[in-house]
Amino acid sequence: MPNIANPTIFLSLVRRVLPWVTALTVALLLVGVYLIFFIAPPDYQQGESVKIMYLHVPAAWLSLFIYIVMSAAALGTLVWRHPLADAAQKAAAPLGAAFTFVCLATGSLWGKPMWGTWWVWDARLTSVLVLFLIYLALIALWEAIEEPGRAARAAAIMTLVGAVNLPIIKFSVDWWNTLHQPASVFRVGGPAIAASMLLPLLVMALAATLLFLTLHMMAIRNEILRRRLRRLTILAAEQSDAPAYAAAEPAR
Amino acid sequence: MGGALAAQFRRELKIARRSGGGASTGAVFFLVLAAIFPFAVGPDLNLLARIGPAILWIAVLLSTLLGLDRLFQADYEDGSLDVMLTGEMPLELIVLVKCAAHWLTTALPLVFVAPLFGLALAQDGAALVRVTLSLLVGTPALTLIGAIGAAATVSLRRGGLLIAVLVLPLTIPVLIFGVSAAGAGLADPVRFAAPFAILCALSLAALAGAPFAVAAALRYGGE
Amino acid sequence: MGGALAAQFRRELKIARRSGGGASTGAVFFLVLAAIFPFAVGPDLNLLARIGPAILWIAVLLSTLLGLDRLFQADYEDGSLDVMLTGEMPLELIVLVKCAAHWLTTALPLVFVAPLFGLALAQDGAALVRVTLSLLVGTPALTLIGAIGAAATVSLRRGGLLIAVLVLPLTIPVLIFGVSAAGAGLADPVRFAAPFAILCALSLAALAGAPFAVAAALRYGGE
Amino acid sequence: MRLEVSDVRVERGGRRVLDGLSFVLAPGNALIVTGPNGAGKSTLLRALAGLLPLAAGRIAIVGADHALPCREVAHYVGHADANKASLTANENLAFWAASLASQQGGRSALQPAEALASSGLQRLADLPVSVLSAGQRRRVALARLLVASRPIWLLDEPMTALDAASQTRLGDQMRRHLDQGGIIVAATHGTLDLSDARHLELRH
Amino acid sequence: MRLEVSDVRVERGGRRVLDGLSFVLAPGNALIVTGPNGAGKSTLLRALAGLLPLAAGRIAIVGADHALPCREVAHYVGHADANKASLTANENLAFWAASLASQQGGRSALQPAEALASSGLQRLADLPVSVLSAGQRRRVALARLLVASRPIWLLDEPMTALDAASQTRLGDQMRRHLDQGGIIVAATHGTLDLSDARHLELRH
Ligand code: HEM
Ligand SMILES: Nc1ncnc2c1ncn2[C@@H]1O[C@H](COP(=O)(O)OP(=O)(O)OP(=O)(O)O)[C@@H](O)[C@H]1O
Ligand SMILES: Nc1ncnc2c1ncn2[C@@H]1O[C@H](COP(=O)(O)OP(=O)(O)OP(=O)(O)O)[C@@H](O)[C@H]1O
Ligand SMILES: [Mg+2]
Ligand SMILES: [Mg+2]
Repeated sequence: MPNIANPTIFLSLVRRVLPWVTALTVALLLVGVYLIFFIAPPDYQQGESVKIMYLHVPAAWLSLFIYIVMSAAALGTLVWRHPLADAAQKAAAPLGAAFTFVCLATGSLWGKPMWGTWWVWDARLTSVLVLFLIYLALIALWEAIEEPGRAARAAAIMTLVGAVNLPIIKFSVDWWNTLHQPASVFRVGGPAIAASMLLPLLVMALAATLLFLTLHMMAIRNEILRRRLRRLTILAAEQSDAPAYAAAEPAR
Repeated sequence: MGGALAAQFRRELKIARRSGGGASTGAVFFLVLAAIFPFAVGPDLNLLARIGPAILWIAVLLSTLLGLDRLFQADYEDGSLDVMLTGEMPLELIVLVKCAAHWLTTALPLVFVAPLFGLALAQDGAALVRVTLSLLVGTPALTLIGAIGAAATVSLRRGGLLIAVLVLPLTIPVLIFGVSAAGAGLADPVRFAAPFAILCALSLAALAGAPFAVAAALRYGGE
Repeated sequence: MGGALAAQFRRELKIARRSGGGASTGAVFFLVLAAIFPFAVGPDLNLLARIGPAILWIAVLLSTLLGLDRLFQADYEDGSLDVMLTGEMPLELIVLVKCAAHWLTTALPLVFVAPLFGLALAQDGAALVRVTLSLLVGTPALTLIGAIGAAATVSLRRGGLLIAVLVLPLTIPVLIFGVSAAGAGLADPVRFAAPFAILCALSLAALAGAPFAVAAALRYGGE
Repeated sequence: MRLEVSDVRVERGGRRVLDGLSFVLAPGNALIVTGPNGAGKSTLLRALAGLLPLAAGRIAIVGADHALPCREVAHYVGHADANKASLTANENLAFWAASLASQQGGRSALQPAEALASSGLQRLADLPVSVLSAGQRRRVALARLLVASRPIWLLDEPMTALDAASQTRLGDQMRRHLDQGGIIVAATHGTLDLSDARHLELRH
Repeated sequence: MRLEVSDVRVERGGRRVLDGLSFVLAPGNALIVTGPNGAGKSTLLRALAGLLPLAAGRIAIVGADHALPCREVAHYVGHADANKASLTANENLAFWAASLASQQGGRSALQPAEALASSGLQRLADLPVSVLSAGQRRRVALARLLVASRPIWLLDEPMTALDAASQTRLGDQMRRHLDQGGIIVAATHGTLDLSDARHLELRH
């Protein structure tokens, strides 16, 4: 099989695959929206606001999934030094932050009617918030270190350390939340989900995953091209710098 | 003259925007810091609602001051400061421009992020508006006073913490009036007007005085 | 081997003690920080008593993390790191020694200053003991986890803030268990034992894991 | 317009590094400062640039229509490059051109692009300085001399890290500056082949 | 014991800076690396010191009783001085002596005080490095070569900022090192008068 890790091969692969994936994503999204608004029943106690769930839950799932993808890429950077892994890492961070933010935003939009407040420091909500902050920190690291290779290695280590830490954080946040008297009578995860809700939910989850894959591929491609451009300019500059030297060089 | 100042201003913004500028770090630090507090004080919404303005203001205070360490140090280390001193532009003006650019790139974003996070701290609409306004007029004082500390420690390679130590005590007035202007609970606008006015006064005073202190500190530091 | 490590340890202590080492800065920062909270939240003693441990722990957390920026950066910039890498001593050990020295000179003082300040925050005797103990076993974890951030940002001049941003989320467990171990109010010792034990476990885990992450980050950063 | 230095004393860390130092430089004159490490070469240049206070004596520009501080008519190129790593060579020079541009006209200066070209850096102009090698950075710093025209050049070990080609290029630029009535004070450990340059040997 | 470099490739920022570079140095050999700015001199030295990973090829010490990584038998003196400004010259050297001291004995090294003396710094031994001048600092850095005896010296522009006396002194030290069967790889823009040294000219 072709070595997909080779950026050039990857680029050609993307060129061929991307249109199909994009089309599939759009299709699934349309189906999902149709199911949500015409098939799925309104919840008897939550009313129409339950429809937020179809955006909220997939976002929540993806926020974790993307971190896993990013950690895998981080391993690629450190162990195999693949430039492709670098790009995959860098491209994943903002996407992860975006999906996590959607989860937070929809969640609190949902929380307003449900709890009468935008936010409660519920265990699960809070750990999602921490995940969001970790994404932001990694983005800050990426843009703080100028030289791409070095940034990739630093980010990779912080990503993996974060991966090790996330379970500990989840555990301690739960502990913290149960320690104090429950913040609110409502808990996240409302009524048991009916089958008629489950189908659109799963469709939306799949659509969201594909959406991520599409955006990720695009971002990786752009990152690879950006790096190539940088490298080529520097290279060209030096080739042009050399003759100027050779001309004036004293004969040895 | 004007051209030189404009060039200086553009340069600062460019440096902040470029990869390596890390202008956003301050905003993220603010978010992380504000998010840390509930883990310490517990998830009690009433309590959080009560100390919310304090949390927001302290978070802004720290992320503003701690972000100042490179304000002059970078120019000092790479020799830019020496060359600027050989220019005809009065150092005071250069300082003013640098502070303005720094406020624009680091402090102003906080003013917009703070209310968002205020929601998580159970602040109601009125309180959010107050926090935002108080931060808007208060942060310039923080940046300018902080700049004095940054200039005094310009030749030391261990900036951030030391600047905060020097400057935090001086910023206590800003903090007090800022929090009491932002302080939710006091419904009537009068209680807001007074501290708010004082806050503006503090910022204007800093604007008038700080540049000279900064310039003096930089000149001595350069020797 | 042992000799080299000992020399390294002595060197770190010397640098910290010398003028410009600024080992005391962290402690002062802690004091200033803990002192401005009352100004922000207001002089309500009950409130202060309630959030006292939280304030102390947050102040310690910040002064520990923000003091880490020069831990490896100084050696990186003046080339010492390069030369150390050419030595026979495994970098992991050097890292461990440096962290130990740093903890000794910056974190340990806080452990002793904190209870003093606890008095000002209306903490009773039992609470003070708990705060001190929790800080004593918790701070090593902070230093070690923070060191990872310091190593990852070693090539950056503008370290401090970014380190805090990277590391603060990771230190949330330490903060949670630290505060609840220190947490005044819960009288019975059982409520203390559990978080305290977990705190020790966290520090040990950091001790076992962090040096490798740090060494890796430094090696990659040096390229 | 002459640069007059009359028995200047400079102290650093409480020690007299320079004492009773005097000289006069007329347009077209170059002064090459040599001496062992720690003799005070850099100190002298920083004092001329107005970056160090004088413990005694005076440094004056004589013959300018209105008395000027030396620092405002002098270029100072020290050990540090005074360029931002994240900005391109062009951006750095453009900034210095704008901020060092002098009111009282003087000879017309080069555009940043021209200055870089005449330092053999034309193709490097749009790269961030951070990816340049030691000598390339040094050349960007020296190009500053050309983008704002100032009569006095204060150069601290200008040849450091320059390759052969760049060294000859800098030599030519210095000679041209002198021919146009400029003044140069340069500290060096090597040799600067400036015809009829005066030499000042500092000792401890 | 020989230093064998067989077609080494080093990439920086994703670009090949060195490619297909090979040479062998036997005891007593010196290699002088020259080339324009940005040719890769510093890169080569850092790679030899094990501070940069090789994209291809290998660097090996052949003939040592048990195979050693080059970095453990080499002194690396780069652009940076690797000395703490707040410590005295003596303290800095003492630290390096302790931390670079090698297990497998080798020739006996000098004491820090002796090393400073033989670099003409005895009077400055107890001053904090921060008050030393550029060249004085450089000399403290170079004194590190003498306090721990290692067969291979990797020197990046060693003569920078040194005054005439110090340059000759360093020259003598390098020759002595070669006579004792040492190996030297030095990058320079100037000339190092090492008899029968080999030259490597790097191009872009
Ligand atoms: C900002 C606030 C919120 C955040 C960060 C949040 C976070 C999450 C996360 C991470 C999940 C996935 C958990 C899993 O699949 O195991 C989830 C699922 C879910 N959330 Fe939320 N949530 C928030 C607000 C809400 C609100 C207000 C409601 C409505 C009462 C809600 C209802 C649900 C439901 C029904 C599910 C799917 C069922 C389940 O997985 O338990 N969430 N939320
Ligand atoms: N920042 C400083 N504080 C105190 N003393 C200093 C400082 N910098 C230099 N000195 C002292 O001033 C003297 C002159 O230093 P200077 O840098 O001018 O020497 P130099 O001639 O430039 O030497 P070099 O050839 O090494 O550059 C030295 O003895 C040095 O110890
Ligand atoms: N940290 C880095 N990241 C990416 N590229 C770099 C880095 N440092 C140097 N380079 C590039 O590697 C090439 C070689 O640099 P190097 O410093 O080895 O040159 P050099 O021969 O030492 O030049 P000089 O004589 O100026 O010291 C240069 O083109 C430079 O642009
Ligand atoms: Mg000098
Ligand atoms: Mg070099």
